[in-house]
Amino acid sequence: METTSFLPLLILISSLVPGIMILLLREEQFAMRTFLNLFGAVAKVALVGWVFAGYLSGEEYNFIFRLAPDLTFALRLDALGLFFAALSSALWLITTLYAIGYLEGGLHRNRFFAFFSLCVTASTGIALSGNVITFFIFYEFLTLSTYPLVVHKGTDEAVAAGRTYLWYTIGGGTILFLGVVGLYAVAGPIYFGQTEIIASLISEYPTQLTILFFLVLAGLGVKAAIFPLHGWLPVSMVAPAPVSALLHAVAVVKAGAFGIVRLVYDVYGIGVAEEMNFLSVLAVFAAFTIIYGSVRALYQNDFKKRLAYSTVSQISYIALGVAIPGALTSTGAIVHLVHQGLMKITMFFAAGNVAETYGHKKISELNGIGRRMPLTMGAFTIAAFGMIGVPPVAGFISKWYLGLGAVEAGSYWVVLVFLASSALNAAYFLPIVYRAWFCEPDHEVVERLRSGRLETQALLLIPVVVTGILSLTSGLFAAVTGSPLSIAREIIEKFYLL
Amino acid sequence: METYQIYSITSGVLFVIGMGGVFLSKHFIKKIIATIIMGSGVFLAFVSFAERDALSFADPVPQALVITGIVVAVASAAFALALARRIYQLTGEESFTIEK
Amino acid sequence: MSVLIDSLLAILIVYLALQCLLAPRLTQTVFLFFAFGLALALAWVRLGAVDVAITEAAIASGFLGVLFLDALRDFSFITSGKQESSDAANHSVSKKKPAFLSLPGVVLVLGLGLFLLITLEAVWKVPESGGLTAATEALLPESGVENPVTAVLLNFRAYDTWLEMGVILLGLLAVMAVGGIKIFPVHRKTPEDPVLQQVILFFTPILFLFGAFLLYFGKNGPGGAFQAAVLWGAIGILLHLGGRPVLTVIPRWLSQLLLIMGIGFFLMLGFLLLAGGASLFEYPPSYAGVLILIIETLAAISIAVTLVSVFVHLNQLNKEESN
Amino acid sequence: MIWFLTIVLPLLAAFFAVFLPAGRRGSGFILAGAALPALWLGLVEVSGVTAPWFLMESHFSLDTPRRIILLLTAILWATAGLFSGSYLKDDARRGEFSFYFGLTMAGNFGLLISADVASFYTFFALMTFASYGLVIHSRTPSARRAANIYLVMAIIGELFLITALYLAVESAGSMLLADIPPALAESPDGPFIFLLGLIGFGVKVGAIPLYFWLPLAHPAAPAPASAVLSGAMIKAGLVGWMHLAPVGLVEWTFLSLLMVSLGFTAVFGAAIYGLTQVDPKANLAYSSISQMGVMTVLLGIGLYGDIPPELLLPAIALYAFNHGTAKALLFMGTALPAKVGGAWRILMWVGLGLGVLSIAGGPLTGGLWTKSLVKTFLGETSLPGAQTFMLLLKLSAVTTALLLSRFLHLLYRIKAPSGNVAPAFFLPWVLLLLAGGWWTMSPGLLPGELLSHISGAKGIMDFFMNLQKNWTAFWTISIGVIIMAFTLKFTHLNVWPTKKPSLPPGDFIHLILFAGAAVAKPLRKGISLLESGIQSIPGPEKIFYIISDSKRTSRISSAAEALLRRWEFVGIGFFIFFLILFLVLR
Amino acid sequence: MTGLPTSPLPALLVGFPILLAILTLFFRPGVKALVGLAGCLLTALLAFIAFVEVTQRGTVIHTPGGWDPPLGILLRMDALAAVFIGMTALVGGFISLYAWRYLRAQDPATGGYPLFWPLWLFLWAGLNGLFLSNDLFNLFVTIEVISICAVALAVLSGKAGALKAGLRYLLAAITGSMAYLFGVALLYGSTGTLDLDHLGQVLEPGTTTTFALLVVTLGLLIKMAGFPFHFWLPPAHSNALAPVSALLSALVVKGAFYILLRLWMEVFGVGITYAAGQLIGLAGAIAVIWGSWQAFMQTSLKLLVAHSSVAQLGYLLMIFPLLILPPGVTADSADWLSVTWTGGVYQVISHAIAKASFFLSAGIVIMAVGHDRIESLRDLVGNMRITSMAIGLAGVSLIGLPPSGGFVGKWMLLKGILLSGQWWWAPVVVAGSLLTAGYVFMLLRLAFAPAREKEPFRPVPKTLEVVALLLAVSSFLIVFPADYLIQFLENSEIFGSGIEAVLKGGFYGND
Repeated sequence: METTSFLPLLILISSLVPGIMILLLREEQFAMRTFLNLFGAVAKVALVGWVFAGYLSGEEYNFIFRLAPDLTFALRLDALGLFFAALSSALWLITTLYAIGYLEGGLHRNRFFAFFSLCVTASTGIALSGNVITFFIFYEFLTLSTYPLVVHKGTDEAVAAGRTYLWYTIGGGTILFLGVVGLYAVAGPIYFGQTEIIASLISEYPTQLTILFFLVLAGLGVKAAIFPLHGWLPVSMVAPAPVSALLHAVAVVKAGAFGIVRLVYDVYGIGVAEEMNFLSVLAVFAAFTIIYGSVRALYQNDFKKRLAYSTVSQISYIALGVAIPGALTSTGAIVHLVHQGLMKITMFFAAGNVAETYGHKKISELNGIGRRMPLTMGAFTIAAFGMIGVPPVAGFISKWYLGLGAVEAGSYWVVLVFLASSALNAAYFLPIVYRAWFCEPDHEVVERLRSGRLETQALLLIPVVVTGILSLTSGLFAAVTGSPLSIAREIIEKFYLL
Repeated sequence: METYQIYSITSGVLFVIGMGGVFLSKHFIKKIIATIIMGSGVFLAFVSFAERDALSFADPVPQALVITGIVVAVASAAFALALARRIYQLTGEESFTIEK
Repeated sequence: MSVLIDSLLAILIVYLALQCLLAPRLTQTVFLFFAFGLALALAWVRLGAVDVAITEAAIASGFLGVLFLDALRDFSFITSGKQESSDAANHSVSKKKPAFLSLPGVVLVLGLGLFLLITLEAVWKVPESGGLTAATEALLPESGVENPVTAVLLNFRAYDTWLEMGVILLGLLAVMAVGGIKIFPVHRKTPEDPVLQQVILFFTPILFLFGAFLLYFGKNGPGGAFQAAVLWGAIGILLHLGGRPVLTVIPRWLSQLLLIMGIGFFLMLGFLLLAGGASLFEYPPSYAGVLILIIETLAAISIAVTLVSVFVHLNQLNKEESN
Repeated sequence: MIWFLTIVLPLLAAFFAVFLPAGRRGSGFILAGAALPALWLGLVEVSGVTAPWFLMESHFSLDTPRRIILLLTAILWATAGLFSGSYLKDDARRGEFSFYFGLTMAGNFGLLISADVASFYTFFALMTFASYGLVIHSRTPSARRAANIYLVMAIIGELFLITALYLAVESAGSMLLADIPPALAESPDGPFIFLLGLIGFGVKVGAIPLYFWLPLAHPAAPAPASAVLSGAMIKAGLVGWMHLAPVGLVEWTFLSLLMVSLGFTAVFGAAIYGLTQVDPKANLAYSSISQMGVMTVLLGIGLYGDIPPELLLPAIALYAFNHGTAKALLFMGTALPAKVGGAWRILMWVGLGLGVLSIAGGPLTGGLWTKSLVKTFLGETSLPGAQTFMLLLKLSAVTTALLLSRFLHLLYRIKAPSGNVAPAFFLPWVLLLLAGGWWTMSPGLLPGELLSHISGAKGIMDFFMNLQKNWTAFWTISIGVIIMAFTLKFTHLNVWPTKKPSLPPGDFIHLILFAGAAVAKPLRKGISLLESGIQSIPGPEKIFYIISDSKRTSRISSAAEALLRRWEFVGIGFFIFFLILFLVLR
Repeated sequence: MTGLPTSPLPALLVGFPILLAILTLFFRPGVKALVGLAGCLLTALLAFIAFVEVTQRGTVIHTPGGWDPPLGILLRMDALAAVFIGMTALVGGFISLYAWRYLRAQDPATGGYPLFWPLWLFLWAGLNGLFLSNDLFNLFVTIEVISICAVALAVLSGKAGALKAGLRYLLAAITGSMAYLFGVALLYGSTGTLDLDHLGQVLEPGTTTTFALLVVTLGLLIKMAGFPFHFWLPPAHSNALAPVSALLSALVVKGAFYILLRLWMEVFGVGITYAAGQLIGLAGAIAVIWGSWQAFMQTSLKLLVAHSSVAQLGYLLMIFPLLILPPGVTADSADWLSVTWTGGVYQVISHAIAKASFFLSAGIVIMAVGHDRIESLRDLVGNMRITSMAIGLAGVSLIGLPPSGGFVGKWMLLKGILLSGQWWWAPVVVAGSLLTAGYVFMLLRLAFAPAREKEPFRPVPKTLEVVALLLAVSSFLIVFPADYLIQFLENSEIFGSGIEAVLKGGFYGND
């Protein structure tokens, strides 16, 4: 806590400032906007990389600013936060590229990219927050910065979706606010990792701390889309594809999931949470959400909506992983943060590509699309298999750890949940794959794919291919040092159990 | 009963009458007059307390306060009257109607 | 005996106040208001507050009464058919069904009753002594005047008084804000009324002299700037009504200067004192008497002009309407 | 390096083949070439490697039984690859076929050389899902249906499998496959875990009662694909079983008896049902089920504890080898009669006959040798009812012969082309014929202990040339063949369908599907009703919208506000407020 | 109070704006605006100088006339007063800038409501006087100055609606003042003093004191539009000109709150009980819910903002129950007191800034589209980027989302609530926040929605937009000095005699 470093702040600024600057640009300043965007994105990745390297070699980066008595703005880097920051910044870079391609010629691009940058600022802010209050600040900031993105299209549908989105997130934020203030009232300022504070107070204030846990959990559960707080997620898929990708893969839902991880591991501590049976409640909700989301996904014909319900289901894996005590499940949960992000972003990119290139938004329209967009759908297929948990895609690794951990913890019912979910995942993803590759197109479509031409714009294609490959390789080479899994394992070993 | 008490009691009554008038009267002018009656009650209270332990003269502070107060009240009342007249002039209304 | 007189006076005051509010006609209300003011002035005298009595009679009852009277020309004297038709009996001055007979009215009256009881208890329990008489008496010699009320007004609590002069000016500004944005309305000729002319001729010097008397002797006995100002203001009003709108014939800057003279001088004096290292309005003891007299004089003029202006503006509202 | 090449080459071949322009030859060579490292590994013993960077740290190594199966697999993939090169030369989707072919190959090789759970499961899954592309290749409705049924069954299998693996790894505390059988033997949950695995892999093996997909899927694929499906991939399940089974360590009577009896049920049931088929490939598919039944029996014996794994497992592998090569030969052979004419037909019929004999355990074939392995172990086991089983085994030769002679008959009915023609894919077929089941007796494959255990000091040739054994084999097979010939000859006894199978392939699946359809319709309706119900249940936000957006609400609240704005009510508020506060403060 | 350093600044803070107000009367309308604006900026400058003075020297006093209390009047500029004066200067400065441009654009014929400037300067002087005053009667005079100025400003547009609202406002204000003055009369009658410090020391419990306390409190509640006395506020604030609405909502109502806070904390120790605090809190809670709900149901922009003020004032009332100790609790163990009251003050500031920005933005929108139906916000984002940003930021601050000033205020309030164990206020805060979010985002939703019929947005002076945005941004920037401000308040000797005495629990025996 002694040393102050502006590096964490710089990481935030690297997207905050471009965001604000873009807001002030004129719409037609394409080059400047693109430059700012990419500059920010690249700078952020570089900074996160730099800090990560520094962290690994034992450096500490703290930035602390007092806003009010015991309302301290603190940025502090630990492995878990860096992990999430790395995910956010890397995927942001990719998504920025994608968005530039996706929105070419669209309206209000300044606004879009500005809030896009702000959104990722919030997301990295969440990752780097050193205490509960800072987390909360960025958590709410995230809500605000994503709202303009959700309603970006400005259609009535988008605006209505934005309304629902806000009701949920602001509601959740308010509940979280109450919980956070309560925590501060009971336990004073809590920095992440200071689990001893709660541990020492739990016998004195069991009721209060229980209520507060669930308040905070409910607040986080909204963004993590845990049933019954998931209502916003399927609705908000009306947003443009890069936004959905960001929302579902990196920013919003992950913020919730990440928050749950922090809450259990870094605030209450796994010991207290287990002892007080908080975790079993969380586990039940998460498990139900997993099944519920999958079942709902089965019945969606809208491509993105199916993906959205899939997210509802997938994010709860993280929660469930957290809720089952044990090193393996924890590892699985944390690594799923990244894996799910990679896979889901691939899927949304793919859906966006299809919609953007051929205008297909319904699953029933996807017959034979694989022939026309092999790379896009190839990436999608990889991601879909990953979601089902088929090796060697990333999703398998997470599910493996989660399932094995559940067995280890003796929670056999959880294994059943995972199995049922896998089956359901297969039931709703494989038909898409089947249609794409094995069905003939219903009607003659103008063949856009000519020799020497890409299946769609390069800026749309490259990101999906990259994320597709990443989701494959992060599973395939999971044991390599520096892979998400290895980092997750290190986090778990270093900070929670050893 | 001391003199001042008679008047301080009166002051209370006036205050309450004025307040009732503000709430119950309809016409603007009556409401304005009601505030003045209310004010008179207040001023009477001040002055009655001033009188109670007069030495060579009654307590001058409340008197001074009351003079100030009266002027302030009159300024307000004049303003209110101007408003009332202007409203009547513009709309023909002379009491508060329930707004939509 | 005195208790009896005081009690009767008190009952009269209460009766007048009630009647004033309950009277079915506005005219009655306004005249009862005059009466109420006079009765109250008597009560001030009974309480030994002659300054207050003069102020009450002059401003609260006199000046305000005139304003109300003037206003009556706007509003229908009695409840006319016009209002009843336009707005149902609910919110007009209705003879048949007073407001307090409605359900909320009844509840309100009950509440008022309880409130009255508590108020009376509170007032009754005020201790029998207290106040700042002694403190004032002790410091009176330092104030530069002999009338303790004037001392309090213009020395001990000069700050209040200064602000209060601001309030009067504000009153004018506010009235102007209502009427529109014209600083001084354009004068319109009114038919000359010979009787009025005579009255004016007769009263102007008397009022002026009496005002000056009050002003000057306010230092030592009852009276002072406000009282004098009202009298002087009455001259202005009379002249105005008589078709001699003094304020519109003098140059604009002059009238403005007259308006702000009192508060302006007061303030400049205060600032000078501040600049000299003293507090605001901390007169040098030896000059206190003179300064207070100057302030009072200027204030009286300003207030008089202000009051006339207020009247003129209100009066003008009426004129505009008639067009 | 060779280990990685084994996997990587097929993958590369798969991707490369996609981009090969249509109509070009060479994809066959590419695919066959991709199998060469595997062939090498099968033939030459190479010490295992560890790949710490792969998955969750992978290990690759081979033990004897798996090496035997790898060899079989490599041979089959190589020949099938070559075969497909010319067989599908003019197929519009040849590129796709090669792609899935290569992927499946990689999976198949990979799972065999994997020594740890994660990579095993990975390649198993790769093979499972990639072979979907082979099954659906023709895109006919029946192929689609077969493929989809296959996929559903495969996924069900995978679910059981992953559960079994979770539990097994947890009880073993290690990701190494080799650690699992001992751990299962120790663990009280061992039988349960094994049962899960039995079901999981059983789908692939085509064990009763999980075989429905097999008679649909194997015939649906093009001939070379059917060959590898039935010859090689089906053995992957068997390998899975072998990885889990604590052979020689436990005495699980129930599981042992279960496996043996299920095995024999398959042996006879499948053989008999197969007789009703008119598609030679369906016929063969049932034969595969039947033969896998024998291997199930063998493994089942192993769970009773008195046979050491070093003997039993290679024996199973050898049986698999023989069956695999022969079955692949026959499957690919189904493509021949319509294309091979003239003198080449003689070679064809000889080859087919040899294949049939080999499967049935005919004299002088590898089948004779491998079947006697089964007999030996059945004779040695103390499993209750072993004698009956021995009898049944002998009887099975009859049914097998019956079934396969029916197969030959079906082929015989195919009209031959005129002239002395042989297609280009005849050559790989002949190669496969040469690489047939005899190899099961080669010292290169046979582990020494097994050899000495069975044939004692006399050696393999002595055993192989044993007249009595050959005779026994001969007459049992003859019974089957004679029955077939007899019934064919006499018209009024000939009940063999030729146009339409008297019972559909896939047998019970139709009942299941029928029942499923009956159940599914209301179920689906119910679920979609539920779904629409869920959809119509307003979320909390919707309820709020209903309230906040309604005209009535705004009317009420503006009326209430208007009331509060009335002076009377302000007054009442004042006095209420005052009185309560006053009472409180008194 | 002796021993504290004296300074001419308090006197200047009141005198200077009045001097300028008088001066402006002499100029032609156009010049008047310029002089007025200059005067406002100078006044703001003066206020900042004074603020700095207090941070340097601590509490400073001034005794006009050189007479000590109780006979004389004491002007005391402590940290609390300094903060309020600073807030007035900040918000007032911005609003002045805005008004200068806005009034000219609204009414070019007469040079833009020339009376605005003297009235506003008088109002400013009144506010400064109120914050500085330490004398019950002087407080009365200042609130009268404020009331008359406020109403006069509110009716400046001269429209019938504004006039009616103004009269309602004025009558309510007079009633409130008179109730207050009656209480003052009784207090003077009981104690013979008007000085707050002195009064706090000599006041004794009894019916008279209780009654005086009650009428004073209720009178001030009427003036600050606490529930159920908010009846005058929405019409008055919504009908006024935009800069005036901003002034009224941001500053004027805070005056009454300031007195209430001072009186309850410094003077009324003997009279109040825990239960009474709860009642005040209840009124605040109802105001929060009711005001927010009403705002949510409005279809006209300015009415919405005005109702939002009702709710926000409710939050301020909710600190009262927390500041009164339950029986048996001593001030030493009550660790929530300072967080609560400083949080309340901070909430005042952040609300002032945010609400001012909100009203100013609303004025811009209305100027651009010509009416104030909420529908007019459709496609605002497309047409007026800056203003929509201003509305968004100000709204966010009102909701209390981080990292706005409103967030810090709400944080401290909620923390006080939870620390004190009076958790039942927490749901109110939550519900209020949600409803606030409801109406703020209802606006933003429309701002993002596509335009229905093509109603052209008229061009609006950029200055206006920028000022509104600057204020909105300020409502976020004040987070940075928050810690400093709160420490400044906490460490100062505010509520010198009063809160010490009150908080030591000495006067709480009677409950």
